[in-house]
Amino acid sequence: MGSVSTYFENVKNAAVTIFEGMAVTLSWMFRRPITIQYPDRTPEPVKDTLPDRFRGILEVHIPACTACSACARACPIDVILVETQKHPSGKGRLLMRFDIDISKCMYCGLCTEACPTGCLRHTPVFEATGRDIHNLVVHFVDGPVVPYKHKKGRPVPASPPPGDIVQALLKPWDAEYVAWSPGEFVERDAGGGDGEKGAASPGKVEGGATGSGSG
Amino acid sequence: MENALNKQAVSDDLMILNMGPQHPSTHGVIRFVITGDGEVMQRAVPHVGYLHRGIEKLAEGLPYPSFVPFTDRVDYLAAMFANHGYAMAVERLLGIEVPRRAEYLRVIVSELNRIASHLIGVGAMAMDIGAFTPFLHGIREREKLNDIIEELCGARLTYNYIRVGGVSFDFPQGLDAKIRAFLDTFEPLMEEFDRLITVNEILVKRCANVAVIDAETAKSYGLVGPNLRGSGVDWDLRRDLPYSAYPDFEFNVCLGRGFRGTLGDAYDRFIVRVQEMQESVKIIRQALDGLPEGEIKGKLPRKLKPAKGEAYGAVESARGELGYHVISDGTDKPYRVKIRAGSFNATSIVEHASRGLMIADLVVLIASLDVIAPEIDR
Amino acid sequence: MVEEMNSPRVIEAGLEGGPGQGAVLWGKASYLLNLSRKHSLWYLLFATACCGIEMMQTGGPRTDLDRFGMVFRASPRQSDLMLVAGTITYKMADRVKLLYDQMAEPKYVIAMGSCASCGGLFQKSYSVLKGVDLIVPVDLYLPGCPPRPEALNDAMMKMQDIILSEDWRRKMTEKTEPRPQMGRGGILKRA
Amino acid sequence: MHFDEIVARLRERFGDLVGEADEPDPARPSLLPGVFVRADSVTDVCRFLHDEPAMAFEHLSCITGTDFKDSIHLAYVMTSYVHRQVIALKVKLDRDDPSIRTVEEIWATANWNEREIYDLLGVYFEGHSDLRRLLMPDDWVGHPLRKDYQEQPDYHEIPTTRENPLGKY
Repeated sequence: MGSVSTYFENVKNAAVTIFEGMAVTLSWMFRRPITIQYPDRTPEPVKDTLPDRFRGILEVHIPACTACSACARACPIDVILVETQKHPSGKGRLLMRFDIDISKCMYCGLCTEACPTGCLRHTPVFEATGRDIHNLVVHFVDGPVVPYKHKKGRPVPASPPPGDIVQALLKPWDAEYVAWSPGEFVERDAGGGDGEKGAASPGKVEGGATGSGSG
Repeated sequence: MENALNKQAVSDDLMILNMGPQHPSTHGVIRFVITGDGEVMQRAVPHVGYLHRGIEKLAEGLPYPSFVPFTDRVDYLAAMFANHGYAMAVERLLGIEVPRRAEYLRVIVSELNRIASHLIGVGAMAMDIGAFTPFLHGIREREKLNDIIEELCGARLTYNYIRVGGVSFDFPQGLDAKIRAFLDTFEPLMEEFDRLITVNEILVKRCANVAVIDAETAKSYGLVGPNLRGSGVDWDLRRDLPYSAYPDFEFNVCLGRGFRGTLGDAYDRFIVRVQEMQESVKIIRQALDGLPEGEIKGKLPRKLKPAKGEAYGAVESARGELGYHVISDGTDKPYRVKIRAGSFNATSIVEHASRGLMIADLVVLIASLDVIAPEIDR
Repeated sequence: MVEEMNSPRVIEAGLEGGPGQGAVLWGKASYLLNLSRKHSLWYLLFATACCGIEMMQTGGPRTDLDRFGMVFRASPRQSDLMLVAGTITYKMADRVKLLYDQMAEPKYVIAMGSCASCGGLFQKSYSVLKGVDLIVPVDLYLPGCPPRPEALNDAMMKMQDIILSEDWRRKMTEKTEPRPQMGRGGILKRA
Repeated sequence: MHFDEIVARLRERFGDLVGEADEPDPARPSLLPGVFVRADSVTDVCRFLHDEPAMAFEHLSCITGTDFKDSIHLAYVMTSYVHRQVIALKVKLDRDDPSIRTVEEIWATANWNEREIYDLLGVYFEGHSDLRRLLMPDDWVGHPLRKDYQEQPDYHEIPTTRENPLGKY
């Protein structure tokens, strides 16, 4: 007797719970889906919807970089290479290379916290797929440049919106790897690297760097 | 061992079946060698180490603060706890106080993370049993949590948020309201989730009385967290060895209680996770209400150089006690970091608990233990 | 679409026995084949670590990969694309190679995340394979630790571009060797 | 029970077998308190700590093996559910031939913990039911957590190094 009633109880339970589950599932048909139609049918590009703190691919605003290597020291896995050299005139230094290996980077944000001028930052750029892993090393300095000298009370050179610099430097995804070599040092006016020059130079540096990116 | 296994197999006509390391229901790269008499298992021997990344050795070459991003990868489903445990251990070594606000923020993000982890835990368990929909519901809710945490710290999985001495960021404008809005929508969704799967007869029948682990065995094998509480042992680090700001909050410690009292079966472990999510919601609400003003980072020297000593920092992670045993030799790098993780013990019990189970129930056992590979292998 | 079909790239792909009517016809057939291959890219559910969670999220409701005809398969026999999502250790390396060998040609590999690309943050570790390209040929490298679901989505679309632009017969006869500049995997040599 | 009392009870029971114990550090009150015991007495002491109702260390959190260049230390970190306390029991082992009795029969979890230490540090556990490598492959050379561990140049002919793309032009 008991077993028979248990049997039918079970059958009833199974039917009821399955019906309830199905009802829940069906009710989702009439709710707003949360699917975003990446890449092109989103109301605005996904890049712009990301929060300010989003840690995407790193970029350096070279005109504001003091070549202090604090970022390279802060990185636990040696993703950043900052190479400096003595200035040919014997006064000051030259920033020879600023390379970031974005294929190895772990996007932890320790380097950006170490940067004294805020020229190194995470960007909302996240699409950097490439066919060749060597292309995922981003060279931010095309040729030797005079690093920025920070003085108290002077504003750091204004930077373009985050993402623009690295987006221009990233190679096309199917590009063949072309070995990178540093450009020649171009002597600028004496006192290069002070505030105004620093602010004026981005066009020049960026232009050169972009050229290497496409080539 | 393996040789003995093989010999036995030949003499008793047992079947040896290999499951993993690439198998969708092993939750990562774990391998089980099943010795079975037809459909009934004699035992399933776990073989681990397929994700052994040597994190403990890497810690020995890194300064104390630089190791925090590596701890993210110890438990990728709930990385906040992994950050928190390490930060706590180093803070104990240094003997420093953490500001109240930072402790509250730690609690909030930890509990958000617990919800995110349990959503995957219960969803994946349902998926392994054969119900795919709850998993998608879990993933959908997790996306919202990821958005919240991303806005707070900039990453979706590997946060690097809880640092030694505090946290890295304060709440951005309006996040408080967003979390509250999420909690308001999450509670009805949990009820819906219960209707969808928790009381579902098929799931109950599939999990009840399967892979029973009694309290003594659970203690002996060092099970922790929801697995231990599923077996009826009333132990929660948040309440019993209080850390961070947990003494300030009211919450229940959920014990497994199926329909017929505590059994320690798969369903008990499932139900503990479902209930813990609701408790987490309670804790987050209290923490948001009582969030004190102030600093988010304690005063730290430029270079962390704790004096000689040993500290053990353990947090109640989504998978139970996640402890860091940090040994300092007085330099700026830890001499040894030992990570004690819940999944390690949970996997070790599989060999014991799988005796006499059906092969199909092994999947339920693994899923109910909610193991993830990097916690086992580190 | 017609314009695209008549593009030199498509026709060139079919130029086997010299220019002529047949080649153009073949070019179009190849294009159609590629088109159908591109829109049913089944990926192997091969999640080892953190990236595996993001892979699941990508397959989940928000960045729904089903929109592109991509569904996950648990068996390597049924999949065209291996997403190496996560750290590969030496203990696992043999299995990865085995899984790759079990997949049917033409097959593709995406190294998702830093660990799969080059070892990432575990490059100094004693037990981690420094890049999955040491054992299997990799078509695309996806940086990120882990990459966002949208980034994976983007990589998948680039994978579709690769499929569309190549001759599937050539892909099948191509030697599946790791990229030469990255050194050779030992397992390949033994096989 | 306070840590000092536990040490006192242990000394009373085991005499010379119990070695030095950590002094409390007033500046750092929450350090892990530890006490050294002689290696050959570890099972007895663990049994005592586990069974004695005043201690009741039912939960073995972990066993930490550390290579201190001249010796290998094992720390048994244990928790008492009843008394809400965490302590460490430490033993010092000879580095060249480290060997100790297993505590598997007291806590079943010791099985895997000891296998891990055998794997990563090369400590031999007498009486262990299944002493194999746990995390590393069976044909791995060396014990990685030893401080003087040297990585092999390749494993199964896979090179263990990778050129750094930042190193060259």
